Amino acid sequence: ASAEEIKARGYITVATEDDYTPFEFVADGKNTGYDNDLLALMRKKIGVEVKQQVMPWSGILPGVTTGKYDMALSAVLVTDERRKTFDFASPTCEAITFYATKKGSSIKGPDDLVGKVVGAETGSAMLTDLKLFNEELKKKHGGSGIKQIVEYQSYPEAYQDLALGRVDAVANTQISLNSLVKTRPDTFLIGQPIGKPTYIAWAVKKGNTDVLKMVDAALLELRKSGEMYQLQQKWLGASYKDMPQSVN
Amino acid sequence: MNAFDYWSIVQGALATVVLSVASIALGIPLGLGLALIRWARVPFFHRIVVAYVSLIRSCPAVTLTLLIFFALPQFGISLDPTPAAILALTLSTAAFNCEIWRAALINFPRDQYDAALAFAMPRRLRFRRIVMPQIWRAALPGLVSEMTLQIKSTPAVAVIGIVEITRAALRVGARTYEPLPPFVFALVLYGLIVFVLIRAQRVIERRQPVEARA
Amino acid sequence: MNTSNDAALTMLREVAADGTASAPSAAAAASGNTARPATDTVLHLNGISKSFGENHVLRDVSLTVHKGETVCLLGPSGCGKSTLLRCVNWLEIPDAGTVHVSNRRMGVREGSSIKMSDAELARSRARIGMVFQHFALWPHLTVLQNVMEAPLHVLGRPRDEARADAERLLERVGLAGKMEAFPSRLSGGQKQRVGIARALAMKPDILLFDEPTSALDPMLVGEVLNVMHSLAQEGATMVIVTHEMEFARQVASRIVFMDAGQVIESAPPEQFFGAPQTPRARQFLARFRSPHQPFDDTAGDAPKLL
Amino acid sequence: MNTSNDAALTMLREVAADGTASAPSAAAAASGNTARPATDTVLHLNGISKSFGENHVLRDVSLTVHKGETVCLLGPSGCGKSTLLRCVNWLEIPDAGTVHVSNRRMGVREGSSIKMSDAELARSRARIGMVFQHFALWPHLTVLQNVMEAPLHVLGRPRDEARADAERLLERVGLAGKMEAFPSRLSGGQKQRVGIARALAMKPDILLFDEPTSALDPMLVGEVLNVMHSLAQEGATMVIVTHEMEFARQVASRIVFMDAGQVIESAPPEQFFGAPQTPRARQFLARFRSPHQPFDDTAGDAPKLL
Amino acid sequence: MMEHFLIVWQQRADVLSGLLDTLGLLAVASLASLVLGALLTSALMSRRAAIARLATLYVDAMRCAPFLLFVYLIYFGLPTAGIRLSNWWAGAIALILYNTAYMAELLRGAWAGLPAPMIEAARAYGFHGFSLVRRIILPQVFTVSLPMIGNQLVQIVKDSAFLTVIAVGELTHQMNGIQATYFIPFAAFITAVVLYWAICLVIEGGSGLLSRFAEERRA
Ligand SMILES: Nc1ncnc2c1ncn2[C@@H]1O[C@H](COP(=O)(O)OP(=O)(O)OP(=O)(O)O)[C@@H](O)[C@H]1O
Ligand SMILES: Nc1ncnc2c1ncn2[C@@H]1O[C@H](COP(=O)(O)OP(=O)(O)OP(=O)(O)O)[C@@H](O)[C@H]1O
Ligand SMILES: [Mg+2]
Ligand SMILES: [Mg+2]
Repeated sequence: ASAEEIKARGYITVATEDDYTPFEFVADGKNTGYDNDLLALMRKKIGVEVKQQVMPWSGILPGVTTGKYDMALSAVLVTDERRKTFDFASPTCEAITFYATKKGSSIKGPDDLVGKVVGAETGSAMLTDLKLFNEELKKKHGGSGIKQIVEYQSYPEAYQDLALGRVDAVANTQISLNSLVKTRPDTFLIGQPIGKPTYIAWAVKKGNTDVLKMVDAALLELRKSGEMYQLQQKWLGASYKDMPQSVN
Repeated sequence: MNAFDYWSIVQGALATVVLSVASIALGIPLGLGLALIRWARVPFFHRIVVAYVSLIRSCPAVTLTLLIFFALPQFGISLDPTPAAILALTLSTAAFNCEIWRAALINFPRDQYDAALAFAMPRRLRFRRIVMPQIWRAALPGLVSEMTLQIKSTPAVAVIGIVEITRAALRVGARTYEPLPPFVFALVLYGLIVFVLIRAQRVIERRQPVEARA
Repeated sequence: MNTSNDAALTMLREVAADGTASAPSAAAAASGNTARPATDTVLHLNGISKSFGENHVLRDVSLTVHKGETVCLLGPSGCGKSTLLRCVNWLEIPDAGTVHVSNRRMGVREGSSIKMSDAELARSRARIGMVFQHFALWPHLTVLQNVMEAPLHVLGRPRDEARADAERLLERVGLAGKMEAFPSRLSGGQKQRVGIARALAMKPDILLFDEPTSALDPMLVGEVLNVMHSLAQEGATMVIVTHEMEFARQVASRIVFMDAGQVIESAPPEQFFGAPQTPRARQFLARFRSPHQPFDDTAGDAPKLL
Repeated sequence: MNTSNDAALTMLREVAADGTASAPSAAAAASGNTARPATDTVLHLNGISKSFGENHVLRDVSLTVHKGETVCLLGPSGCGKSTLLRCVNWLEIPDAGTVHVSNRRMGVREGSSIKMSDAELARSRARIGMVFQHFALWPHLTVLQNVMEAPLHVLGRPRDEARADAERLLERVGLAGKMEAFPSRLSGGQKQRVGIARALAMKPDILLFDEPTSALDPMLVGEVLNVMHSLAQEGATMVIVTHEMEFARQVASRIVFMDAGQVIESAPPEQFFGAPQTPRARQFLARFRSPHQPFDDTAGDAPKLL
Repeated sequence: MMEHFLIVWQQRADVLSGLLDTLGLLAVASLASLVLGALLTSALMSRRAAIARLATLYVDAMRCAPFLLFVYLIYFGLPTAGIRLSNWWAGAIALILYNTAYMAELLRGAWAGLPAPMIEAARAYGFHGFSLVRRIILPQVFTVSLPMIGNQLVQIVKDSAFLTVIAVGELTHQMNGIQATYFIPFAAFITAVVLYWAICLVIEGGSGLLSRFAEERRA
């Protein structure tokens, strides 16, 4: 929506996930997590009302591309493929794709993934990273790489399969995996990075610059005041102070 | 799983029931209307109904929901998740109900209908006094089993942000990383709802005097 | 709804008055239709033809039934008897020909060629009572409700009047004890007697019976034929399709014999059974007299069954 | 499967041999059962009783049928005729009494009181041919397959033999042209003739007919009765439940009249039809002679139907 | 919009593999559930009360459980019980077990509706036990229930779409992958709908043809 439209109706609509700890999830019936806390702070700065719709990941990006929502207020990894369709707000954190294993696994380093079964989410940036990493592995090990990449609709099933031994490792961002290991330290173990550092940011439909401007202004203010870094510390266990202002 | 998790799944069950009841209440008469259009071979419209039923029958509910939620705005109709979900569920159940009603209409004994004609009943009266009281009884088992299927297909509307039983259970699993317990609890709730429905059908059938059946 | 029902009722009474007065009614006089039959004619079929696809089921059938006549329609299976009856009340629409019931044109608006609407057809049909081979009672209604249904909702008669009438009729056909029973609890003979009471409750000008006893156990045929016999004696106008030769001989005022979609003979029963005029009628009657000659062997040395 | 079929077949042949030899068979001699009937007895019922709940349908019925006899079982509707036939081949299990078919006890193991297993029962039933009121053909099989089915899969006869037999029988009942047709394509009379051929194909010791013509159009009754007439002339042993009095008079070697679950009279047809001994038989026959006396009014001033 | 469908076309290898997977699941699940359903129906109709009750319990349990949750239960629950299956087979087995109950229920309806005299005739001619069921009852049950079996096959196709949650690479899974990678929800889902429709039209056509064949074999 353009600036005038937003003025006229007095609100923007955003879509948020409900099962992506620690960014956004539901606890005791309330939407909580890093992104939800950020939203609470942003509401004070942005000057228009923000209407939030909570839904599964599979509905989020289609909702933005079709114009149902102004922005995906969700942990969207910034990739080249996505830049073709979306514009991103100022990033909210940094991410690197890691793998995690079951405790006691024989996988001690990235090279041990050769001949193993690894899971990741369909259409995710982590899957893209995993596929690139697999190419490298193949080069390095004379054609032999990961035995099979299993694509999941969402991560809880992948973690469950890891626990049951159907997959040997799961690829996800270090932030998500840290949260996993913190909750079930007796079952899971975080491994090492298999991708390049990238950013996580909120996404709008390509060309929707008016919304982007409003949101960016608020986000940069939160950075300046340090409130964003406090929230990162609280939810993600680290603060990322060297992020660029724009990742588009 | 803590007490609140159980409670949240129960709330999901409430949403499931509300959505199902709404779509069933709309879908049964709508299905009857569609069936009558086909039965009476209303020109042009009966072809549309045939295509509609065939398409909906083969379209997975998730896909239908996504299309309604995300495609309609392009034609200027933007629906909130709840009405969109009810619309999707109604469209789908109406197609199935149409087939059930139609089967009941087709199997309606020809000579009873002839008797209604011979006894000078005009169309509305024929339908209201002779056909309807019998076909609804013939259709009831089919309608109820479609209702159970309908209730079981409500998880499809979770994709547009409706939190029904299955979604509520998934949320719990996503937080605790232990999906099995909430699923089992969800199964129990579904079982209860469907069981109540099946019992209701039995009660309704039993209240019909047996001898009143053809 | 109510107004049209009242109209139908009024019409019905007018017609009834017509019949007894036996003078041309105002309505009949007002119409310029020259093919109009005489006034004591209850049913007049003229040149009825009907095909189902390639199958010419009725070929130019004409038939007149006068007030108080009992016409028995005989003929081999498939010759078109049922179809003819169904053409009378437009359950089957003839391809050609006209039907008049109590001097009113059936199916087509008087003095025009416009088809009747559903409501007009219903009003015309109210003057014709029909009894079906397989009873066609409505299973969701009790016996009493079956009989009251059409008088109440089609003719719009007051409930207590319709009820009193239905009870009287059911008593008369020997079913006083079964009024609250559902049809599924009745024997075939009882069902068919309900079917007759149901037809009578409409006070029709003419009664049509399509093989009313052929779905019945032989032991139960008598009870239905008895009721029909009474009706004939009381002067009801009836057209009866039947295979009960003995009954037809006793009760009919006229036998109409059909074959291959045509009326072949029409004669008083004594004449028809005593001296049938056509070879086809003779052949038909012969089969009924002795249905089981020894099995017709083509050769003496035919293989044995055992 | 095969071995038990072979056993059944062997048994069948033995029995057939028994019958023709008309001397006490080894099996019969070996058994010490004193109630054992004479050797030309094909069916022997002794003291059969059967109730459905409170309804005593059969009360101590005994009946003996000798080889070559045609017994017609008459009686009013509901008197238990069908139930009696069904007791013969244990489709209904009698509460008391014994059934012997070709000198073998039905339903209970010889010389003991142990119930037969399903397989033993099946073997016993294979010796009894049954023809049903509503034909009960198997709709998924062609006419030829219907006739071959049981000989092939129950008796385990070789296919070409069974086929030749079936073709011969179908030809004999006048259905040579319909062998590949499905039952749904046949008229009622044709269906029942297939039913008879199917029963004959088992080469049974006795044939049971339960109202074989009462579901037929009157015009088609003759063709079925003709076949049965031929069978009687060829010396088949048959028990026929029927309402066709004329047929019974011509064909029966004995009439058995039942009422209220009991055998009331058993006599040659001339005697039964000419001079029935019991009032109930007289009453029964009277209803058939003139089934439609005028409706039996209780009072002269009974309300009119019209 | 056109370019979106072009993207789908470029991914046709994935679409085809999804389609084949769905067809494979359909073939396995329909054959197995028909055979098992026929057996279960015999149990439902058994004269031994204990067997009939047990079979009824199974059918009712399946009727009460939503397929999605049942899939999760099979997929995550069986390993807990020491049974480990690949995703595809776990999905196929869930489809089979679930639809067996529905097949059995619809066959039971047809069986119960068979005219009793036809079965009695078979008993009277010496059929019993398994040969009675196989030669006389089941052929009639199948001819009568053909259209309903067709409906159930359509249901299997739709159920198979749920298997995406346990990472079975069937049609919905592939289309969802394409959708999420290239952000073309419409083109992807419309393609899916059209393909599903095509499968179902083939099923309907087939069952229509068979019905015509069965027509004269019905009572
Ligand atoms: N609705 C219909 N569609 C096609 N053909 C029909 C229809 N109704 C009747 N027929 C055909 O018309 C012919 C005459 O049928 P009709 O029922 O009038 O005969 P019928 O004289 O009453 O015979 P029956 O004594 O067996 O009742 C038959 O060949 C029948 O197959
Ligand atoms: N399976 C059953 N359960 C309960 N009652 C039955 C059953 N079969 C028959 N009866 C009852 O047993 C009685 C005798 O029935 P049956 O069929 O033997 O009479 P029928 O002499 O053959 O009569 P019809 O001439 O009408 O065929 C009837 O009262 C009937 O209602
Ligand atoms: Mg007829
Ligand atoms: Mg009987």
